[in-house]
Amino acid sequence: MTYTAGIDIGSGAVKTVIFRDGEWIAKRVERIRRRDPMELARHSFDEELKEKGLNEKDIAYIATTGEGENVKFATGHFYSMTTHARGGVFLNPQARAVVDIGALNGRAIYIDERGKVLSYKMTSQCASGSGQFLENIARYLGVAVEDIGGLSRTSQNPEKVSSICAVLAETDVINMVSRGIATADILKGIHISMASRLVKLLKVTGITKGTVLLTGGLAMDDGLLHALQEELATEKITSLTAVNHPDSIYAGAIGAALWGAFRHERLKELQERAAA
Amino acid sequence: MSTVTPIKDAKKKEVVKEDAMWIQKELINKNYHEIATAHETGRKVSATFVPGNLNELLMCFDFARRLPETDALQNGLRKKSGKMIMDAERDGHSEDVCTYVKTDLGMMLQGQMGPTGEPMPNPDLLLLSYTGCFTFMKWFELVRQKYNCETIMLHTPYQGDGKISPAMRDYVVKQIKEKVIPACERISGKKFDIDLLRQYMKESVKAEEDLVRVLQTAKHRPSPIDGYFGAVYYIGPMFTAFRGVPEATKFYRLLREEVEQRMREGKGPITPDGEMTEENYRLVVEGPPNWTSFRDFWKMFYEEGAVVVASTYAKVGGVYDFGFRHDPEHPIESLADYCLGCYTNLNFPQRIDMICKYIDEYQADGLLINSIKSCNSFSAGQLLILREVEKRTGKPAAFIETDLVDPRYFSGANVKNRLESYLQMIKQKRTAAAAAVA
Amino acid sequence: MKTFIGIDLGSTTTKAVVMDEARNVLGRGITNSRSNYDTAATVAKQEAIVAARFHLFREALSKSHALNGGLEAFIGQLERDFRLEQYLEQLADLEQVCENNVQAAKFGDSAKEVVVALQRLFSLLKEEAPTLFAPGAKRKSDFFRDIAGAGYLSAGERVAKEAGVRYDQLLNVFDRSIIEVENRVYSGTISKNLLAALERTYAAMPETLHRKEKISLPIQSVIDTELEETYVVGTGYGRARLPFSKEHIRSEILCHGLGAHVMYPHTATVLDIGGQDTKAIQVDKHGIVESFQMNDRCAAGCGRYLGYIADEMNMGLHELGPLAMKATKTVRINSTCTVFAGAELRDRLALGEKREDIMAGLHRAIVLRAMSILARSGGIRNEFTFTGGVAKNEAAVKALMDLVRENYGDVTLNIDPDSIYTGALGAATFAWRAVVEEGKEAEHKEKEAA
Amino acid sequence: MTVQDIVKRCEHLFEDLDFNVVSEWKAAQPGRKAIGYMPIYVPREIVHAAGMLPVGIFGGGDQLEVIQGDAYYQSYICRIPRSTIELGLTGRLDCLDGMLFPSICDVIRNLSGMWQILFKDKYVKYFDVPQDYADEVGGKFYIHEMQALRTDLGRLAGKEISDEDLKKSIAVYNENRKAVRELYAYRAQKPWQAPTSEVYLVLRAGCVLPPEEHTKLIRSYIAETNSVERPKRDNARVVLNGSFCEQPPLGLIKSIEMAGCYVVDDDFQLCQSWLLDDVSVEGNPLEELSKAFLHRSAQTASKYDDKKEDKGKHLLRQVKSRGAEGVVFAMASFCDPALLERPMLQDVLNKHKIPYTAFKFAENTGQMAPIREQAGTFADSIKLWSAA
Ligand SMILES: Nc1ncnc2c1ncn2[C@@H]1O[C@H](COP(=O)(O)OP(=O)(O)O)[C@@H](O)[C@H]1O
Ligand SMILES: Nc1ncnc2c1ncn2[C@@H]1O[C@H](COP(=O)(O)OP(=O)(O)O)[C@@H](O)[C@H]1O
Ligand code: SF4
Ligand code: SF4
Ligand code: SF4
Repeated sequence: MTYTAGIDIGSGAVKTVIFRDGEWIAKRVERIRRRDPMELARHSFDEELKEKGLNEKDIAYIATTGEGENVKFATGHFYSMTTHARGGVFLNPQARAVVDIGALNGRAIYIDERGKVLSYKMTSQCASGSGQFLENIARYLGVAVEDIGGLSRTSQNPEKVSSICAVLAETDVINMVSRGIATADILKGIHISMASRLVKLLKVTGITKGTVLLTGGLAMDDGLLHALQEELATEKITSLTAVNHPDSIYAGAIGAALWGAFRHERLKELQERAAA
Repeated sequence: MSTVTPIKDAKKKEVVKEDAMWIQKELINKNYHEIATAHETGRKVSATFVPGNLNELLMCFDFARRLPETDALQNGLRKKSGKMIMDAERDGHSEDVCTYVKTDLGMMLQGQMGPTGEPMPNPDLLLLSYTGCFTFMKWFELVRQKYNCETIMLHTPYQGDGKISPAMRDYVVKQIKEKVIPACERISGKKFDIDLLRQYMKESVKAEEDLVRVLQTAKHRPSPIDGYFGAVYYIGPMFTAFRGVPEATKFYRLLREEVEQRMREGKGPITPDGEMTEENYRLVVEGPPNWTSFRDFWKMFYEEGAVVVASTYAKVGGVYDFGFRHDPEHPIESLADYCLGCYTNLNFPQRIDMICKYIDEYQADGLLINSIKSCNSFSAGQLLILREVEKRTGKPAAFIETDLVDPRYFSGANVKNRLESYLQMIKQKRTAAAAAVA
Repeated sequence: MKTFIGIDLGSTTTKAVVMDEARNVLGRGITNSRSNYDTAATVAKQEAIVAARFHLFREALSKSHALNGGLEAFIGQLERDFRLEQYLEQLADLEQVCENNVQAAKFGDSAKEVVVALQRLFSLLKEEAPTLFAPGAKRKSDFFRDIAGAGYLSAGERVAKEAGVRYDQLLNVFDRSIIEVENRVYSGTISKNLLAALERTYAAMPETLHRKEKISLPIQSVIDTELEETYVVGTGYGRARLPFSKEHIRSEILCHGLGAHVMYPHTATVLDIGGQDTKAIQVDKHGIVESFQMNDRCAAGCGRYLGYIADEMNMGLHELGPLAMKATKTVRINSTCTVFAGAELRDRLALGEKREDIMAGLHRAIVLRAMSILARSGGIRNEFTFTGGVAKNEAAVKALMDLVRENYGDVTLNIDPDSIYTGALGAATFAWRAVVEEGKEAEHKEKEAA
Repeated sequence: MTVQDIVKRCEHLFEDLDFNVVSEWKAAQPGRKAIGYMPIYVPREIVHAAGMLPVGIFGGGDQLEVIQGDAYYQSYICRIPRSTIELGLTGRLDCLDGMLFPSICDVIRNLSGMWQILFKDKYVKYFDVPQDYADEVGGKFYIHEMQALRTDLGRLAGKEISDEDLKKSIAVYNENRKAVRELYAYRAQKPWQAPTSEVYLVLRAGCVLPPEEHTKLIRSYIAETNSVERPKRDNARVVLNGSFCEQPPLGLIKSIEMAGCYVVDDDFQLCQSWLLDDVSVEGNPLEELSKAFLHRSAQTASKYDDKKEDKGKHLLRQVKSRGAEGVVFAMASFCDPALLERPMLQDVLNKHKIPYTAFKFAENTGQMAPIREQAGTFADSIKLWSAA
């Protein structure tokens, strides 16, 4: 039996998963919110091992991804787009693109059926469409993260956020509230501007048809999913279908664990060859 | 306190325009129609840029003349550019680069529907007359990459030392003679006739004379025109496909008469909301305007009684007020001089001199710089202009930032805040100066 | 009595200054700007008026010699007690709102436990409240949202565990409720709270009890004095939304210039670093603005940056400066993008840099941006006045002093502990001028007449 | 000197924002002069022939605190002009007797005028190059430009520059270009022996060293690094494109390598490899320089491509001849020429099925995580899947 683990340290949450011979046996997610992510990763992973009655020694390959390049107890590190791609096809074999919305950056990754990254596009620098921005605004508006999606979907007249800078966009939002714009409309407006950014990223990758799987923390925000679907419709891109998956948030960690298994086999081969 | 009173006999309810302006609008619409139907009528289509355009020369070959910058601007005014820019960005163009280019490419992606709603044919000739901006070069390379149009480069060297050397002129003349004209002949199938060129240029000169008169009426107090927001309408025909066209010459004559009449009557400029009746501030503006919120932008000025008496933008297609005229006697050479002398081909000391001169001659209260995110040609170094002008004229200067056609970069509140602060500052200083005298 | 009020509606905080006819500052008030500008302006004004009353108490009591040397201690205690009363009032309100919101949160079966946890949590908060306002106590912030929030979060984790509910659920309820409480104006209860505070103070300082009569009398008379809002001038980021007409509004540049001039008449250059803008202003010897520059459309390097950093570090804004002061070296930080501040910080921590050294670098980075804007406006001339919220931050001040010395040599640097009120002070001065120098009447009076 | 010593020395030269080595060179002999030039290309031969030291100015990098420079530039303009102004205003360029601003883009063009205003007592020239490649048209203009420079510098030196001087200098630079070509060839062959972070520094030393000395330095670097085996890693081979003007911080180059890429060709410091082969020392020197420029020089975004088919040829050649597996576009934020060029180059690469990735940087970029992530993913995808 071979166990591998994937640890995805994001800027919003730490995700850990354990696989046994390609089978997914454990998952855990912890929002960071003002805690040290490295300590949290250690703690969360320990808890998970305990739950499964495992020892760290039992894990053949501990793979990190995300901001986990410096995790001391890891066997190896994979870059997030590599892992999200792999995790994406694991969760949904139909997926031909993975859209990962992190706390700071968004990425659109165009993949083939084996999870090979064909091309990708990432947002850079200025980001009013980032997950963190949405979270900040939600907190400001007094909306719990879990409720954002539902509220957004009730919106009738979404109000768009125009500022490119997240800081100034915050002020935009304050102005909206003072103009009496409903919370739902503001949230939807943010969703729309995020969706339009994501569609832009998707287009730049060159994908033309297939399923687009949302991964990462905001994948569960069905308001965003909805906005993305709408945006695809208004852009008349009917050949792309946007979906999410209940376990979307684990995509990076899953990919890491799977790649870890792959590397583990490779390393074993190499060792055997060297010994022979 | 309102400084604007609506004009009774306005042709249209919501917008007020000078009479000549309606002619101008017709001209432009007609041109778009000509371009749209060029291929049906057996004409070839050229595309070229505003600064340093060889309009008279292109007329000699009967090209229907497209100016991609004007298309972008028109799309901006009609609030269509935002979507085009997004489309171009989705097609892989960077967020950082000139939005005129992206508007143009976005328009192509959307099926080449022109600003007036008529489809635009692909150009048969991209005349890359390259004056004062490197982006132009990339722009046509990009268009060529997509549409395979024939491209002719006319490289205009920069006035790095603040003067036009004979070598520079020779270089441009040679390119026109040996490259541009033969290519035009080949593409259009028409032989070049230098006398025709002379004849068009004679028209140009008349119109140029009148335009200069119009712009200079702003020296009068109160100024009968706005030398920035109003001027963009005045310069339209001259800087685009109409210089050398008799209708345009008529337009300028009419405009001049109208404006001079207003000056004699002591009237202020006409704004979209009517005539401005109180001139509180006289400003010189450097940098192109914003098109997507053109009206709102202008309104911030006239609501406060601020008139722009002179602007550098009104010189992008030729610095006529400092004496340059096309010369029918030496047509090719004067085309070369024209290319070499456009505002953005001037070096920094020249640009600063020009602004200082405007502040002085037009008795302005100060300089306002509208810095355009897109346009490095204008923007890079404007803060030095600001400082030098302040130092040399002793007049206050202010800085605002917008974009030409990218609505994401126009923040009304931000611009208003700065403009208001600036005008209040001028006022406060003036009161203090008056108090000191008293 | 006649008062002149200036309100500076900033992007982060709203400040008010109340001035009397002799141009003495009677009181200053501050609150965080929020979605409802009217509320923010009202609260700031109310706080300033409360402060004005304290000012008048002090004056009246010192005239009456009722406390003979014990005046400062007494007023200090009274002020803390008053804050405590206010805090308790808001806390009770928050508790109520939280409980109501549990219903809306759809917690299903666990709703009951959450309510129990909340009750436990709030009783803890109430218990610790007096220590927050004890003499010498350091608070993370002056704003209810921050103080209550910090307590809630820190006790919340423990309480959640004990009560067997998810920490997330408690967070959820807080996020839902705080905004409602924050947007409430408690105007009717000021006198009540004052009197209650007075009782607390007597209890805390029994030695004053025997003069209760002598002390209470002047206080009561101050409470009874009406503070007439003779003229109000608004300024600041949100001024366009202030409930005033154009006549009553001045650009923040003019107000900051004038405010700095009023505080330090020899001021030539003013730097103001606020929440999302940085202004460099040159004024002449009459306080008239000669030129100004602001940061461009990018909010990098403004005060909000420190806010993001504080969030990231789980610290209060007050604590950032002192931490940075412990640095032994300055880590070079190049990006001052506010949004990515947290990422930058994590990057550096991961590289093994020390927190305090990074903090020193972050402060220097902010000030570097400001130095550029100053350079744009024409440089630093003597005297140089630093205003705005960031002037409260000692590390920013230190970085500024270093950079000024490196680039401009010896320049007098003025920083007032109340520098955050500079814009409001300028506005109040404009209000005073409007009436006393220009003979204008208050707008609302005109309206009533009309 | 060991390879570490050589790299240390280059690093030292690179980090010396006060250009001490230039001052030292000038002090060694009275009357010596130094002329700065901005990126891409100027005919350094003319400066050298005047007995002067050509000094490449590539901005301030990530170690310079920019205060004054920011006062002159809006946030949406690239960094190199502001850090260059900062260098100038803080007196760090006082060792230069003049500055040449080649025709790169509007920003540098405008900077030339700003320099005239800010540094009134220095020689300043905007050095135009032709975008017309006919010998009789563009060539003639270009020779004029060079002649003007030659006259100016002759005047500055107090002695006319003879054809013989020029020919000697051409020979010196031919040798230098040859050494640079050797270095590139060596790196392409054994990228693990010559990491780009080192190659970059060795080349960068050529900005401040006399060409004769630089040529020696390059050759000794090749010899030394070849003598010590270094571990070979399983990295993807890439060509880096787009950093021809503003330079990425060294940390970024290292990050790309750390994330699994070997850079086997690039367009850093193009000036040194701009002319693709030797310039003839026979005939009229200016004419020869002109011919080399017009017909045998590298392509870059600042230069017009006469025909559509020409676009990307140079890049393709780099990829093919160096055996690269992909292209990394690393371009300065807000760099109009590079960013406008990129879609056209990508188009060409698509046609040839060459994978690429792209990101932007600033010379003072501090956050490497996104860079590593992108370069890493790119390398991962080449490595993990190249067999498949
Ligand atoms: N150093 C920087 N400072 C401010 N903004 C930046 C910087 N670098 C990049 N940006 C911004 O990042 C944004 C998104 O870029 P992105 O879409 O990822 O790249 P590209 O423009 O190459 O397609 C743009 O708005 C750009 O202006
Ligand atoms: N006590 C404090 N200690 C340190 N920094 C503070 C303090 N109070 C406010 N600040 C800083 O001041 C900023 C707000 O400044 P302020 O002048 O109120 O801005 P605005 O006028 O835009 O509302 C905050 O973002 C914060 O960084
Ligand atoms: S502060 Fe705002 S505008 Fe500036 S870099 Fe950051 S996100 Fe962009
Ligand atoms: S950069 Fe400026 S001059 Fe050049 S095309 Fe764009 S807007 Fe026109
Ligand atoms: S980096 Fe690009 S835009 Fe900036 S100066 Fe260089 S070529 Fe011009």
